[in-house]
Amino acid sequence: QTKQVMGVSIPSADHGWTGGVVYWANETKKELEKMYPNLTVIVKTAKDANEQANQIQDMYTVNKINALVILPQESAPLTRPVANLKDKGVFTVVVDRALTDPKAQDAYVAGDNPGLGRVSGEYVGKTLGGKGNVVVLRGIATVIDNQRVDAFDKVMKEKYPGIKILDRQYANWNRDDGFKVMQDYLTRFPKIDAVWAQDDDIAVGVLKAIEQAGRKDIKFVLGGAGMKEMIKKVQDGDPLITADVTYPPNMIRDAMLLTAKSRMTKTAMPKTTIIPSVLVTKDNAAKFYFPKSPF
Amino acid sequence: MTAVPAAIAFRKVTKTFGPVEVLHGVTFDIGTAEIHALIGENGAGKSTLMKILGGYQPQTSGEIVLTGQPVSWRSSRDAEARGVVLIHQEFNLADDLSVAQNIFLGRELGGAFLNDAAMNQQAAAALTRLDVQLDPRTRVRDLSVPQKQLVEIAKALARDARVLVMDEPTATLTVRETEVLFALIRRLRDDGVTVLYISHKLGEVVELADSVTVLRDGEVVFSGPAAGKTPHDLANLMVGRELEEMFPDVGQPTQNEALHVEGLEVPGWAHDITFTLRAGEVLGFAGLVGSGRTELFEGLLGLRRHTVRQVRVAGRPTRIDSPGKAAKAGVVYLSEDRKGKGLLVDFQLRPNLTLMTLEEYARPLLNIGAEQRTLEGAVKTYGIRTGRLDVAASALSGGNQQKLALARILEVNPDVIVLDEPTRGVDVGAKREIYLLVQALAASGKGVIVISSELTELLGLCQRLLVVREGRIVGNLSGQELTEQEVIQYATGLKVNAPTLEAAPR
Amino acid sequence: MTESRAEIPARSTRPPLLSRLGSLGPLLGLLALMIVATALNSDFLTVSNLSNVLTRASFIGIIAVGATFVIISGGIDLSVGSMAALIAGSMILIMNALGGDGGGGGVIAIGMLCALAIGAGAGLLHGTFIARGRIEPFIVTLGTLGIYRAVLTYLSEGGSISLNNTLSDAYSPVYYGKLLGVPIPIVVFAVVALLGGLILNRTRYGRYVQAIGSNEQVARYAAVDVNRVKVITYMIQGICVALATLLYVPRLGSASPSTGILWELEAIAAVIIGGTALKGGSGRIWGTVVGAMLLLSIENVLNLTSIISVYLNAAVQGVVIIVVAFLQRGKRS
Amino acid sequence: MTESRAEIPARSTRPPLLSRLGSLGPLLGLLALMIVATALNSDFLTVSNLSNVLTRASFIGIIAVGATFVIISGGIDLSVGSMAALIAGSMILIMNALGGDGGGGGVIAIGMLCALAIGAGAGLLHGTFIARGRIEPFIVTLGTLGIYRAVLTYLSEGGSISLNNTLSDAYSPVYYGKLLGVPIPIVVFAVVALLGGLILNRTRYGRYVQAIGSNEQVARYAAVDVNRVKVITYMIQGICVALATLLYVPRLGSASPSTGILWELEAIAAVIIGGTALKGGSGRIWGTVVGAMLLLSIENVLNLTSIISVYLNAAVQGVVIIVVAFLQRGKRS
Ligand SMILES: Nc1ncnc2c1ncn2[C@@H]1O[C@H](COP(=O)(O)OP(=O)(O)OP(=O)(O)O)[C@@H](O)[C@H]1O
Ligand SMILES: Nc1ncnc2c1ncn2[C@@H]1O[C@H](COP(=O)(O)OP(=O)(O)OP(=O)(O)O)[C@@H](O)[C@H]1O
Ligand SMILES: O[C@@H]1[C@@H](O)[C@H](O)OC[C@H]1O
Ligand SMILES: [Mg+2]
Ligand SMILES: [Mg+2]
Repeated sequence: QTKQVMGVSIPSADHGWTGGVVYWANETKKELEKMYPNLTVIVKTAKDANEQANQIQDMYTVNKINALVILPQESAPLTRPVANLKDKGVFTVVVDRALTDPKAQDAYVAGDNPGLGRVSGEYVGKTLGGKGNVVVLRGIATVIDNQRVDAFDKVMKEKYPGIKILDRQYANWNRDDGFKVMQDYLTRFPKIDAVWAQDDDIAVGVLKAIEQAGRKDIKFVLGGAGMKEMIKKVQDGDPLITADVTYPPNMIRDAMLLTAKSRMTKTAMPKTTIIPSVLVTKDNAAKFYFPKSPF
Repeated sequence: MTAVPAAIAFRKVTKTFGPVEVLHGVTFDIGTAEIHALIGENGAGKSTLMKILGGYQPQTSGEIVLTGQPVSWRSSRDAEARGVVLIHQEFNLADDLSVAQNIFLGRELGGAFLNDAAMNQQAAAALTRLDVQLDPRTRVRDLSVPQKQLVEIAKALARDARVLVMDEPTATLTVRETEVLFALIRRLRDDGVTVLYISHKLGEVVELADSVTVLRDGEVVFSGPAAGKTPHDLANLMVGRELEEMFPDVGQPTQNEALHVEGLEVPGWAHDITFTLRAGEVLGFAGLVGSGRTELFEGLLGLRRHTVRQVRVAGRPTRIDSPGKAAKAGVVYLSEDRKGKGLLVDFQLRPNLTLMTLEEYARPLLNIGAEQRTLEGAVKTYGIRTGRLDVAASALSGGNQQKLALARILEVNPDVIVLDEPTRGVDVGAKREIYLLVQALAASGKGVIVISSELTELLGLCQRLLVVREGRIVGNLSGQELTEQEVIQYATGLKVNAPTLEAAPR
Repeated sequence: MTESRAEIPARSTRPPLLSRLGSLGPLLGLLALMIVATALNSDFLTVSNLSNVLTRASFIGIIAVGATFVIISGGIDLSVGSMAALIAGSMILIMNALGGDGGGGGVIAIGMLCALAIGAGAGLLHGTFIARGRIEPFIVTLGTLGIYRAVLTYLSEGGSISLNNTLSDAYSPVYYGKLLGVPIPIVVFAVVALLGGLILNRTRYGRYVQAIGSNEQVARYAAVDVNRVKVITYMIQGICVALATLLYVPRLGSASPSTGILWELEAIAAVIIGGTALKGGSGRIWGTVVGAMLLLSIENVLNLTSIISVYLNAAVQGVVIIVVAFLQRGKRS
Repeated sequence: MTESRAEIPARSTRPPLLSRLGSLGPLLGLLALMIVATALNSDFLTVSNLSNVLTRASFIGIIAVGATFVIISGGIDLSVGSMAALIAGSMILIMNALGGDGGGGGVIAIGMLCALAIGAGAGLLHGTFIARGRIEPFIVTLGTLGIYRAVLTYLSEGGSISLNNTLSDAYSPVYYGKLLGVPIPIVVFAVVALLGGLILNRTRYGRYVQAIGSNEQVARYAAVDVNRVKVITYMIQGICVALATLLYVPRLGSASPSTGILWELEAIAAVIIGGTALKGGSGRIWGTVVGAMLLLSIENVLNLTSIISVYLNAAVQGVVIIVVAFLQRGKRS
C-alpha cells in the first residue's frame, strides 16, 4: 500500500457555515489518519477564489497530493484550476459548489442548493396555508444564492400564487445585515406573515429585530443550513423558529470519507453523491444537533 | 524720464484681502536693466506687490505695464513666458525632489526621456555660479535653510529671466554668500536683466541698488535713485520718523550661572561643546553657515541624538532630553526654520501663540477667551501687524510671522532663551524692537543666546561671542576682541584659542 | 506641503457667514437625503424609523469619533472592525466563564471593563509601534487587522461565540433599553460625540492632535510630546471601538469571524464625508456624526424602497457618497 | 532618544553605501522570509514553486505598480479590486457575445482592447473627479468601489459570468503559456515594472508625479499642469488594473461579485511595504515589486507548511507585514 496524500481545500472560516466546514474538515482529518496509517491529510483554507486557486497549485507542486477534496469558494473561477490538477492525475472531488464543467471533477458530493430553496418554499407555502406576506433575506450575491432563491420563487409561483413576496434584499449571510434589513422591513411593511432568511446567521439578526420591534404579526422565521443554535430552538419548540432546512457543513466529512475509502481501497467512488436538504422539525431535530461543532 | 518705456510700470495697483486693503494705488516705474530695491516695513506690501507682478496673485485693481504694454497674467506661467521670474520669500521647493530636479522643475531637459546627467551638470554649474558646493542630487529635504535659499536662487537663475524679482534672498545668507550673489546680480544687470530686489538689510540696498522705492503701509513714499542715500535715510523713509540708534546699550551680566553645558556631543555636528551662560548675559554664537550652531542647540534641547557630560540650569544639574523638559527647566529655543519648525502656518495666530503654554489656559478646558486676550496683548507687545486677528499664520507677512514665533517662546517666561536667527526677515524698526527686547530680557536677569549670520548684529548685541567652526568652539571673544576682523579669523580657522579654559572652575 | 498654503488667500478672510455655510456641506447632504427619503417612503420620518437609523449609526459613529482623532493626527486605523470582533469575542468568553449564576450585573460590569481594557491595550500597541517604532500607521493597523480577526477566529474555532442566555437577558437592556425615551445607544453616541468635540476643541490634548497633524515637526519644536499624544490618540480610538462593542454585544449576543468586516472603511468614510481631510491637521466631530448618520441613512432608504434593483444598492451608496463630497468640496485647497 | 534620529538630515557627505543599504529594507525582508520558508520546506526553493509564486505575484504586482504612481502623487485608489471585477465581467460578456465561432483570436484581441479601454476610462473618471472636481481621492474611489461592484453584480444577476469554453481554451495560453521558458504573467509583470520604473524616474510625467505628491503648490508654480498629471496617473492605475485582469480572466475564466475583493488593500500594502510613503512625494517601483512578491510568498509558505492552525493564517501575514515594515523604517522622516 503506497502512501497517499489527500489535500482538502476549503473556504476560510469567515462566517458560521464555513466555520462548520473547517471544523468538520479538521475533525475528519484526525479520524482518517487514525483509520488509514498510510494516508496524510492536508487541510487548507483560502479567503477567496484566487487564493484557493493558488493553494491547490501549491498542494500539487509542493505537497505532492494524489487526491484533492475541494469546496470551492466559487464555482466558475475554480473550474480551470481544478481541471488542471485532474489533468495531472490528481483524483479530484468537488463538494457543494459544482464546477461549471463537470469534466473537471472525478466525483461530486453535492449540497443541494435548489433543494434548500424548494424545501423552504414548500414549508413556507404550506404553513401559511397558501396565503400571506413573505419577506426574503438573501445571502451574498453568488450562484448558490441564486439557485436557492430561484427554486424558492418557483415553488411560490407554481404552487402558492396566493403568497406575496414583499421584497428581497441581500443580507450577506451576516447577522448584522440580517438585523438591519429586518428592522427596515418591519418599518416598511405593516403586516408580514413569515420571513425566509435563507441562512441561520441571517435569522439570528432577524429574530432580534422582531423582538425589538415587538411585532406579533410574524408567524415564523425560516432560516437554513442547520446551525446548532437554531436546531436547538426547533427542538425546544421556539414559537418563531418552527423549522429549519439543512445544508450541513459536515458534507465535507462525507466527501473526505468517501474519497479516502475509494483511494485507500482502490474502489470506485460514486460519480455524484447528493446530500439532500431536508426539513428539520421538532420531531427529527435531535438527529441534526451537533453540540460540539461550532456551527 | 526718457522716451524709453520703463521695464515695468505699476499703475494704481491695489490689493485687498477680504475687507482689508493692503496696497493702495501703488504707482512707480522701474527702468530697464537696473537694480531696483523695494523696501518697507514688515507687512508694507512688498511681497504682495511682487506676487502680483509674478502672476501668483491677481491685483484687485490697477495695471502693470511691461515695456509699454499692459499685461494681465492668468498665472505665473504667463509671467514666466514674458521673462518675469520671482524668487519667493517663502521657499517654493518640493522637499522630496533633488536639488537639480527642483531647479529644472517644469522645464526639464531631454526628449522622451529626461536627461538627468545634463540637468545635474547644469544645476551644479548654476550652483557654482553662486559659489555653492552642493551635490545636485541631494534631496531638498536634507538641506539647511540657507542651502534651500541658494537653491531657490539657482532655480530662478536657470530660468532666463528678463525681469528677476528677489524677495529677501539674503535673509538667510552669510556675508560671503551674499557677496557672491551681489556680484552675480551686477553681472545680470550688465547683461540687460532688470532686477527687483527686496531686503531688510539696508546696507546691502545702498551698496547694490541703482534706484529704490519705499513702501509704507501699502503706499509709495519714495521712488528714485539710490545714489546718495544712506541706510539711515532709508530707514527713516520706511518708518516715517527719525530712528534712534539701532543697538541699545549692552548691559552687564551677573555672576549667577544661567546655563552651563559641559561636553556636549551631537554626532556628526558638534563636538566637546562646553560653555557657560550667565544670568543677564547676551552670548552670541558666531560661525559660518554649516558650522553646526543650529545642530548644537537642537542637540542640547533633545531634538537630535546627543550625549552630554553635564547640563546645569541656574546651577542645578538638569537632564534635558526633549523640548518639553527644556521648557520646564526654563530653556527655550527659537528655530531658524520658521515654516518647517516654527509655525503651524495653517493654524490661526491664537493657537500658534499659545502652543507652548497651553497648560496655563487649561482649567481643565481651554479658556479660549483668555488665549484671545493673550494674543491681543502679544500683538501689541511685539508689534505684530495683521489686518485681523483670526487669520491663518500663513497670511502674515514674513517678518510678522517671525514676531509671532518669538512671542510664542517668550510666553513660556523662560530663564534661558536661545534665539536662532531672530531677526531673519524682520524690518529695521522691528529689528530694533527685538534688540530692545533682548536687552530687556537680559536686564531682567535672563540669559540670552543669539545665533546669527549677521555679524553686525552679534557685535552690536552681545557681551561675549563664541565662535564655532566645524562643530567646535574655537574662539571666546569679549571686550576689545569683539571686532569683525577677529571673528572672521576664528570662524575661518586662521585663529584658535582654547575655549575649554572657560569650563566652570570646580 | 506646508509652504503651499502661504500663497492661498486664507479662507478666513472670506465673509464668515458664507464660509460657515460652505462648511455645512455634510449637513446639507443629510437634509437633501432625508427629503428624498421621505418623498420615497413617508415612513422614513417616523420616530421609530429615525430612532432605528440613529441607533445603528451609533456603532459606526462612535468608532468614527475615535477615527476623527486618528485622522486629524495624520494617522489611520484600519483595524477597528476586527478589533471590534476580537473585543466582542473576548468579552463574551470572559463573561461566560465568570458566570451563568446570579443576575449577572457584576459579571457584565467586569466584561465591560475588560472590553475597555482590551480596546485601550490595542490602541496602546498601535500607538507604540507607530510613534516609537516609527512604522507607517497604515501598515501597523493593516497587520493587526489580520491578527485580531485571526485570533477571534481561533478562539471561536471559526464559528460564533455566543453569550449565554441569562447573561444575554441581563445585558440586553444596554442595547434595547431607553433613557428618558431615547435608546441607550443613541445616548451613548451623543455623549461620546460631545465629549469628543470637547476634547478635540477645548483641551490641550485636542490642540496637540491638530498641531501634530498639521506639522509634526513644528509640534515637536514647540515642546509637544508628540509620541505620547499619538499613543493617546490610538488609545482613544481603541476605547471608542470598545464602547461601540459594548453596545454591539447585547444586540445580537454573539461575535463571529464576520463581525465588523469593513467597518474601518465605513468609519473612515464617515469621517471624511464629515469634512475632515485625510491628510490631517483639522477636522470636526460634528461632521463625523453627520457623516455616520448619512451613511446609515442611505442603507435605510434603500431598504425602505424598491425602486432600484437590489443588485445596485452599493452603486447608489457610492453615488451618494461622491455627490455629498462634491457638495462640500471647495473649502479644501 | 529614538525620536531625535528622524531629525538628522542625511548629510550630503553621508556614505552613499550605507544609505543605499538602508533602502534595501524590503529586499532584506524578502530574503529573510525565503530563508525561513526554505528551512520549513525545502521545496520552497524549487523552480516550479518560485515560478508559481512569481506568477501569482504578477496580478497584485501589476496593480500595485499603478498604485505606486497614485500614491506617490499623493492620492489613493480604493476601487482597484472592484474595477478588476467589472473589467473581467464586461470583457467576458463582450467576448461571449462576439463569438463562440472560429478560433477566437480576433475576439480575444477585441476583448482585451475593451478591457484596456474600460480601465483607462475608469481612471479618467477618477482623475477628473479628483483633479477637476476637487473631491478627496479616498471618497471618489470609495464611491466607485461600490459602483463598479454593483454594476458587475447587476450584469451577472448576482451570479457569475463565465467565458465560454472555446474562447476559454483559446485564451488560456495567455496565462498558462510561456515565453522563452518564462510564464507569460511573469513576463508581463516584468515589462510593466520596468516600464513603470522608466516612466517614474526618467520621464517628465514621472517627475511631475513626484513633484505633485511632494508639494502640489510648488508644482503648480512651476507651470506643471497638475490636473492633467493627476488624471493621467489614475488612468495609468486603471490600465494596470486592466492588464492584471487580462491575465486573470484566462486563469479563472470568470467574474463574480466576489472577484477582487480587498485587492486594494493588498496592492496598497505592497506599495507601502516596498518603501513608498503613503503621504506621497517619493517612492520606487522595484520596492513595490518586492512588496508584492513578499506578500504572495507569505501565502505560499503558509500553504507549504502546517505548523500553524489554519485559523491563524491571517495573523501570520499580519505579523510578517509589521516586522518587514519595522526592518525598513528609519529611512522615513
Ligand atoms: N493671503 C493673505 N490673506 C490676508 N492677508 C494677507 C495675505 N497675504 C498678505 N496679507 C497681508 O498683507 C499685508 C502685506 O503683506 P506682505 O507679505 O506683502 O508684506 P511684506 O511687505 O512682504 O512684509 P515682510 O517684510 O514682512 O515680508 C500684510 O498685512 C499681510 O498680513
Ligand atoms: N561638510 C558639509 N558638507 C555639506 N553640507 C554641510 C556641511 N556642513 C554643513 N553643511 C550644511 O550646512 C547646513 C547649515 O548648518 P548649521 O545650520 O549647523 O549651521 P549654523 O552654524 O547653524 O549656520 P546658520 O547660520 O545657517 O544657522 C547644515 O544643515 C548642512 O546641511
Ligand atoms: O456559506 C454559505 C452558507 O452560509 C449558506 O447557508 O450555505 C452555503 C454556504 O456556502
Ligand atoms: Mg514679504
Ligand atoms: Mg543655523
